[in-house]
Amino acid sequence: SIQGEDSVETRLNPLKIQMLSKNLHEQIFRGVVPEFSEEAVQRSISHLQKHQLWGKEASLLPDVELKLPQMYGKNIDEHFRILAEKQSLPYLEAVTRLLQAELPSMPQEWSWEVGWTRYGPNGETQKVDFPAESVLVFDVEVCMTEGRCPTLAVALSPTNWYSWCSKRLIEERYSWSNQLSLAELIPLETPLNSSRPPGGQWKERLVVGHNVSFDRSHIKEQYLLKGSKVRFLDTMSLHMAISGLTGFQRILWMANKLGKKKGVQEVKEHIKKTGQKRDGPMIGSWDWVNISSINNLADVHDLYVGGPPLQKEAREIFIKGNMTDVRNNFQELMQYCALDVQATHRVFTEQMPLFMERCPHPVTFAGMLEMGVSYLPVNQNWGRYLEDSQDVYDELQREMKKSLMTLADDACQLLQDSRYKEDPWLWDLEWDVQEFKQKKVAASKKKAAKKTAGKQVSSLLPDLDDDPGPPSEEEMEGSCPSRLAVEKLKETVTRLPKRRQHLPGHPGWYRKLCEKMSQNDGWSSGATLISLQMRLTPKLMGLTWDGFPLHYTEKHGWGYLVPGRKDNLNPAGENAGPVCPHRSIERIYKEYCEQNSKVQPKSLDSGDSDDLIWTDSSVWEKVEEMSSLENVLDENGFGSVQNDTKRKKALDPQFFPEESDCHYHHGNGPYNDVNIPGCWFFKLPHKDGNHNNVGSPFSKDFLVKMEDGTLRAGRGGTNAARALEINKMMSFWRNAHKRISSQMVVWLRKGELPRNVSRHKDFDEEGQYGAILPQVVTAGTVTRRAVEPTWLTASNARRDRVGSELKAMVQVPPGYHLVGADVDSQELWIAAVLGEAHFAGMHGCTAFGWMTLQGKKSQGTDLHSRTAEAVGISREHAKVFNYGRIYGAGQPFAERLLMQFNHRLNQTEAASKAKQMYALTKGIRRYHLSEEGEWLVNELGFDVQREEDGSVSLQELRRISKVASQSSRRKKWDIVGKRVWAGGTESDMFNKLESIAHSAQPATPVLRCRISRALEPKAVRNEFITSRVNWVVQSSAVDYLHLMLVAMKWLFEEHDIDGRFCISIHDEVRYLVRSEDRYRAALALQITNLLTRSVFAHALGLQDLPQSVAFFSAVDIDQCLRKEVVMDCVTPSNPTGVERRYGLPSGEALDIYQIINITGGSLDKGR
Amino acid sequence: MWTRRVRSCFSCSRSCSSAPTDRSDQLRSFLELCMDRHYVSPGETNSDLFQRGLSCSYGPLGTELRRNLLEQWWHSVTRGRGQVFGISTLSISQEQVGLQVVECELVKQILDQHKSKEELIQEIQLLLQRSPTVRTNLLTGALQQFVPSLELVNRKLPFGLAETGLCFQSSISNSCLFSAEITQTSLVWFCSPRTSSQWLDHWTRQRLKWWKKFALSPSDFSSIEVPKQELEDAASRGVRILYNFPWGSEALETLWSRGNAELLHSLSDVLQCRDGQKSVPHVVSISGNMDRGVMAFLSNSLQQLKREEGRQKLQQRKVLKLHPVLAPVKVALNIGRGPAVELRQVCGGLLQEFLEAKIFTWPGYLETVGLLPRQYDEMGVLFSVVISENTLENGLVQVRSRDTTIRETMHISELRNFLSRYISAAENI
Amino acid sequence: MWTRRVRSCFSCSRSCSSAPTDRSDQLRSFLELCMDRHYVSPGETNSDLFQRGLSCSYGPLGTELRRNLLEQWWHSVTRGRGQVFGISTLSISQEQVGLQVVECELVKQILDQHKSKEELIQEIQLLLQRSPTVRTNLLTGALQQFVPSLELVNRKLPFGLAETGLCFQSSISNSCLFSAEITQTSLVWFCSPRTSSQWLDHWTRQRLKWWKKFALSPSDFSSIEVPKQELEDAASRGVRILYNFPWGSEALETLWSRGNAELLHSLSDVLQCRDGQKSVPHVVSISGNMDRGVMAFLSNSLQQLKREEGRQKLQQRKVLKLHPVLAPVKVALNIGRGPAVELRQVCGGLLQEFLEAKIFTWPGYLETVGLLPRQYDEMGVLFSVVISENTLENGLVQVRSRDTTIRETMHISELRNFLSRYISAAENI
Repeated sequence: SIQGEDSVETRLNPLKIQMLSKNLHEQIFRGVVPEFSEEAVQRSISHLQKHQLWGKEASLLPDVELKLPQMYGKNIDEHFRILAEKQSLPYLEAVTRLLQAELPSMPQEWSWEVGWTRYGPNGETQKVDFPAESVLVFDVEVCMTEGRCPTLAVALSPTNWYSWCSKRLIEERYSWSNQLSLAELIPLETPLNSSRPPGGQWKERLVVGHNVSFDRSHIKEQYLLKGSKVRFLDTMSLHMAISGLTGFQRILWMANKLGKKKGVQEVKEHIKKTGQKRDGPMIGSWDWVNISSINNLADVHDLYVGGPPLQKEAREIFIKGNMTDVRNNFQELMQYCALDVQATHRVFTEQMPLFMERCPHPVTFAGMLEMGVSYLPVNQNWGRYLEDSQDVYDELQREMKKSLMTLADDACQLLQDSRYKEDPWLWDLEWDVQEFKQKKVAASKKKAAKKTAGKQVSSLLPDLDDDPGPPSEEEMEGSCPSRLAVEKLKETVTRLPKRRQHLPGHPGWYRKLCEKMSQNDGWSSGATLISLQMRLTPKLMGLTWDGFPLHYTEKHGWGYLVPGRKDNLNPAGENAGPVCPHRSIERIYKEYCEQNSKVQPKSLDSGDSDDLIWTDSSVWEKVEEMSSLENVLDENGFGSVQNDTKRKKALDPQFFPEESDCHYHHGNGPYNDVNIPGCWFFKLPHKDGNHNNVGSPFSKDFLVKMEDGTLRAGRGGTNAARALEINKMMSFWRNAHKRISSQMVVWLRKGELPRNVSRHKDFDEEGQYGAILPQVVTAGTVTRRAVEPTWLTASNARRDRVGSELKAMVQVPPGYHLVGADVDSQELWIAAVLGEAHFAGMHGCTAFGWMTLQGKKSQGTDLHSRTAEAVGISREHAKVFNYGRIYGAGQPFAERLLMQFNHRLNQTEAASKAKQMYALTKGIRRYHLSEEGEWLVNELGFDVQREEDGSVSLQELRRISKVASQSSRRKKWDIVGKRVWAGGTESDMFNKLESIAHSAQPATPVLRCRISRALEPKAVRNEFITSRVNWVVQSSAVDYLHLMLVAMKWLFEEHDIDGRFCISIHDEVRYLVRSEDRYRAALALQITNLLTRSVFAHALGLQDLPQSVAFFSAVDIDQCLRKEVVMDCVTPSNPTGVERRYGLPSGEALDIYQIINITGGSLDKGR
Repeated sequence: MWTRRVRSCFSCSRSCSSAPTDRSDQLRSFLELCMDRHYVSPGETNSDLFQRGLSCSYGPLGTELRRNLLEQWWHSVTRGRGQVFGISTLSISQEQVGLQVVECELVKQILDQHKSKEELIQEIQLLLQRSPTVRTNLLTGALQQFVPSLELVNRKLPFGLAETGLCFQSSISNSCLFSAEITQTSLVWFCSPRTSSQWLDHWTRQRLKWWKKFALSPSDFSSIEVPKQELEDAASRGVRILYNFPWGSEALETLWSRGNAELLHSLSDVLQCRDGQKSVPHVVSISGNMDRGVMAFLSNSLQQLKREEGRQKLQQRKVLKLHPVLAPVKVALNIGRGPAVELRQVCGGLLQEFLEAKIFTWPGYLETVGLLPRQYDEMGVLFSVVISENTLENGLVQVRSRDTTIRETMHISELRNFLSRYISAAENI
Repeated sequence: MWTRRVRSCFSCSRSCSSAPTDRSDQLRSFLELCMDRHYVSPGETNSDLFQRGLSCSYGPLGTELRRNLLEQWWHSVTRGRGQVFGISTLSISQEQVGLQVVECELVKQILDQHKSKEELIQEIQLLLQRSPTVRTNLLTGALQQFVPSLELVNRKLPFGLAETGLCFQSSISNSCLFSAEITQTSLVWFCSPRTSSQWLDHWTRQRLKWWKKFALSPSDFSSIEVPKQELEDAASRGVRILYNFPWGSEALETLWSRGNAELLHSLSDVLQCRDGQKSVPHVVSISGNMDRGVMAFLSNSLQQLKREEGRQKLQQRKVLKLHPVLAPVKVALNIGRGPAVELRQVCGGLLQEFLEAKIFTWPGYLETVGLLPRQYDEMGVLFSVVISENTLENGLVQVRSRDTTIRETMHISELRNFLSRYISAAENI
């Protein structure tokens, strides 16, 4: 099935890029042969030549010959439409039923009974196993303080109301197990004590709810490994798709809603946080505020339905109250829950038509349904993981505390002879000690101390006469006089004050670190209250920044002292307070210099520190934060460009007048309002810009600086260094343990597992098998990306992070495998193919596209290597820049990032590097003249220098503008029309993205999903451009995912592959598949990718697909969730790796050729 | 005006950059400290034994430190879980391998009997056959206790047998037999084959945690998997708990997952007629060298703080910052200014009080054993109390802390309670 | 109505009127009890060792009892006075007398070498010369520590060195070497010649008092002067502390006033050129056999109460009324009626609490080790606690006392405090 290089199958496009093999192309594109104009080919070649990419060798891939399953429709788009319609038909019917129903009236009185109760039209009640209708609006309430067991629920079908009460609500018992069983969850399809539906048939049913994934996690059948065909529609996700807000918009929206006063403050805070100056973004258009809302049900209801606002006060009882409170307010709370259900129904009724109109492609609907049923299998190792991680974490915490306590103890020694006065860090702590207080008594007469006899004559042997012999019997029996003496002295305790002084002999700062000794058992000795976050900790550690001791000021936060300042060496200050020992500081720095001259300075760009490998979402967060500033700069055109630099100069401390500057050290400062004799004060650099204060030198952003030795502990030896290391190790678990340990795990009994599991040879009677249902909001952001706080943001296992093996704890039950893959550089390819369609309609016609398709890391022709080389940074860093740019980040972002990666870079250097990078990639802005402009030029007879496409440069524009304003009384001419990018590798891509973003109705190019109403130009005019540009790529990536889900479901059903959707994390999908079907599932996944990419190509009119992106580079077949099938996920809490500890061998990572080899290229069972 | 420029620079003795000679200097100074401060008895052979992680003759402080360490080990192992039972087996047995104990006189008798060579050989062989052997490990004894212990736990797994005691080693150097003894700890854990690897991990973590608990810088203790090629016969996996001495890492405790071969062997008589093979549990053995443990904690807790005084005088403060629970001497009683007889009487009373509360007290007030603060620091004494004139007047004493060097005033009636709580609080951190 | 005539007859197993067969019955039943209740490991050789006052293989309870006994000895000797220092010496030394440790392989090598008889004899003698010896007492080691200890006390007398450890014995029976080990305690007291006899009396009194402190019937412990003809070489006086076993009296501890001859000998290198003889202190040595001590307390505390049930059935209640401080298990936790899972959870919590307070607790609530009250009595468990349904409701537990057999109701929150105080109160009586 694999053909040689010069087979008839091999196809190259005019740019010598290998396309799909002939057989595949015919099957997918149905004989449509792409045609290219000579002009387009020439344009492409010269563009590639300009960027030194033309003529680079590219090796050919073996061709793939594969018989694809029978496809439907005239073309591949129709094929997908038909699949999706078929898959969602029963659910759409259910939707229709719900929309058309005349709802029954809400019961007045709710039934106090365990399980489901159905309410008839006349208020009669009937106990039922579960609601039988095929569509329900559903809401679950949980009494949060009593565990995660559902407390009560209300459901509404087109014909009836239902209520559900848990056993724990109705029956009072002293204690309940903290482990949930299936029987305690809400049944929707099966009777009590059964895990099979009546009649053995699972039915297609639809459940609608607001944030329905939360409700889903309390439904019994959802935890079963297979069976349920219930699907969920989330009114919150529908809202996001129709009218969602970006993060920044949400803040503005809240501000607007909360009213001027409070709102303004919030905006200010936000602006402060994002590092903008007071004249930050002027939000010009507020229209969008009225056609959107934040996500909670009350506000969504208000937006779509209107009328009186929803009452949410009762909710507090579920959050703060206990079960007794719930019991006491039962009717009221049922009513509350029912009203939510009613509101959800109304919202849904309004949303559905809007959604169908705005996301018309059936694949979107079908994909969202599939996304809503994620399922993570776990076993007894989950508990072990939680225990081990917490255990190791506690251990490290103790160790860190111990190191810090030792540092504090050691520092106490400086009290002797007031040596602290000469300490470069500790001189300004409180060193006062208290006098021991006692009630006054008349002094007793002093007795003359008898001098003891002179020293014994030293001899080897003892003096025998010293031995007084044993005590007499009386001495032994009678009460000892010395005991009496002590008892007598103890009586003087009455002279002590009632309240004892707290460590009066210790320095003030130390006193504050110690617990007061009290009668209770919890007391512990020493400086136990110390923590890393305290201000004195960096000082106790003797931290230095490039050799300068750290110093804290209220006004500027953390910085460091640079010795050598002469203008404030004022001897008068002796009494005023602690005096800075600037000579000690000098000595410290001198030593540092001596040491460093011996050692070669380390490379400034410390490279692959993986703290810089950000997740997509974190890069985007950053971009979004910064873009609110850039919007204004970039999009307000040439006018503000000059202003901007001026403003920057004025505000940035870098541009402080030179005279107070320190001659030998350059950094963020000096801040001469910090008046420390003999020293300049410089601030530590901040990731969001240098005007921000650093609150703690131990924050995540400084980890890199510790690793490269910029920030280091000056003393305390191993203690301080170890504390820093531990801090790093604990970071993951500290942030995540609450979320992770509160994951709701439901364990299944043997009878509740499929027989192929319980009868599998590896089934362990003493083991535990269960599942976690991650609460995925299927469209949680404005780009319709899914959102979930634990699993979708989980990082990969890292050797030095406790608990970071989280993902690998998702482990298959016996007889199953996880089959999945990452879409290779998904976003880059989407962006590239958009640009290619725009430029010459050919794969690989833009430099950016060519690098994405053909670039080789080994030849340095891939995107990241190119950027790295051009700017002189590491490839890892370049990656961040590249993604950032594609997410819409502008030059200032790059500048800041550059300085963050290398703090020794000054602003001018960073700016020039960023500029260079952007000119190379994004290109230069050029302008098309508006009609008015053209008229003006014509009128003035102005000779304009234009490019081929008629665009003019910024300088030219300024010239025209200048001339225009001189020769006319009118102050402002609107001479600029379209703005374009030119000259860079990515210019055409950005032009395409911007043209979509600026169009009247921006929609994704493939599935034609429209952007949220709150971002349409109609509502926001020219604002939030970064978000809109970003949306084009991100939202298309969501289309990609939906297409994959639909294709996979089709192939699984068509070819009887026993498996289910498990989870999708960004560009990664995972399926839980019966082991015997795993290779067929892998083939299905490969075919899915082929078809999905083909849909993209088809939709963009390319009618062809490059071979290099047609298939996943590898499909992972594994027994747990992890980045690479060979990763052992060694962490401090899993020191021996998953193979040894949990018995998980490496999985297989198979490319298309291997899979075809194994399956013979056939999806059919029992080949 | 009183001026003195002082610069202090905290630097740990374990800094990695030190040259080899530095290291041997360090070692020598460390050993000297141990001998001077009564941890180890003086003598080159003795300190040589100590340094090699073998039992040596300990001074009063070393004896107490080892006692405390063994006590903590015992407590943590037997009291940590319900299913560990302490046992005590014999150190001599009748097996004819390894080190045999021979009555010197008997051999001499044989040699003196003027018999033929053959007779001689025969008699000596007979003697050897009848002579008992000293144990080299605690495992064998524990395996023999497996059957009687089964009744104790009603035949349910898992359970463990703990023991501490002397074991003997021999090594031949220069054709001279070099025999040595080691204070060993042993936990032999019986579990199902399925869980034995998990138990190995569990115990590794528990043991490492225990070592770290008492350490000044816990990161010097680590665990490492025994490489495949170094595995002992029966063992399928092994883990060593190491201490990173200034002169290199050495194993303090070794954990083996031993399978059930040895247990099967020791059960051979019992099992003969049963199909027992399958149900014989797997054995995880954990054996520690507490003599080396003593050395590790001494080495770990030695802090050398350099400080430069004004006139280029380099002073070094050595402190043995032993964990309060391990520190042999918790408090020293000293007298300051004042009427010696009366002060000594008060001290005697306090001493009695402390000893009854099981607080090991150094009677520094006896002129025979009184020491300087520096010396107490080197001994690792937690607090030194000074009873003076002032005490006689108003019951106030000066209490100097080893760790902070700060002198705090306290009332005599509150001393014992403070010390007890200080020590028990330290135990719980 | 429930009627039962119970007659209890307190009769000590050591009633003097019993016939010899009675005695051996008694002895057998005593040994069986020790083995059944996990004091001594089963096996005839083992119980034989035990009976002869030698170290044997102990079960968990015996191990704990001996630990407690040694701990008490150590505390009373080292903490009673300021001037006793604990030491720890080696159990093997290079002296060529008594029991030698020989590497089996080396002897075999020599025998295999086909040399002449003379060579053979020579080589074996050489081997013996180079082989180390195991100690038979702790005295020798202590004498060697005399000089280093002098510095500790600033050369002031009197002072003492205390040590516990294994010593080895050999006896030849049927021309077969029989080796045995003994857990010894040793206090070596250095004093002036003038006071040595006084010190001997003093220590005799102290030691006897100590033994009696923990006895159920103290009169079985006594001291006796060693007859002149039995005095060891150097000793001028000796005293034995005896326990009156049912089968006769045996010595638990022996005190010797040894003069200074041995010390002089061990100081010979140091003293050579000085006129030291006169100022060498006298030595009082006190050495005890704690294996026999264990047996003495077990025997002493066994109470056999006969009771006649209605129909002439003769039942015997055996109680091991060990002193609360010595009793290995202080409390047993059991479950009564009620939901087992929850009750077990409560027990687990209590167990943790007790263990942390260092109260040895028997986890009887685990079905694996649950026992009857009778069995707990035979084990000498002070209290057995029953957690039941009732506890879940209102926190009340049933506490049965070994000594009174009465069940008292107590609140769960007060248990630990009650136990701790009960034990420490017993310590101070």
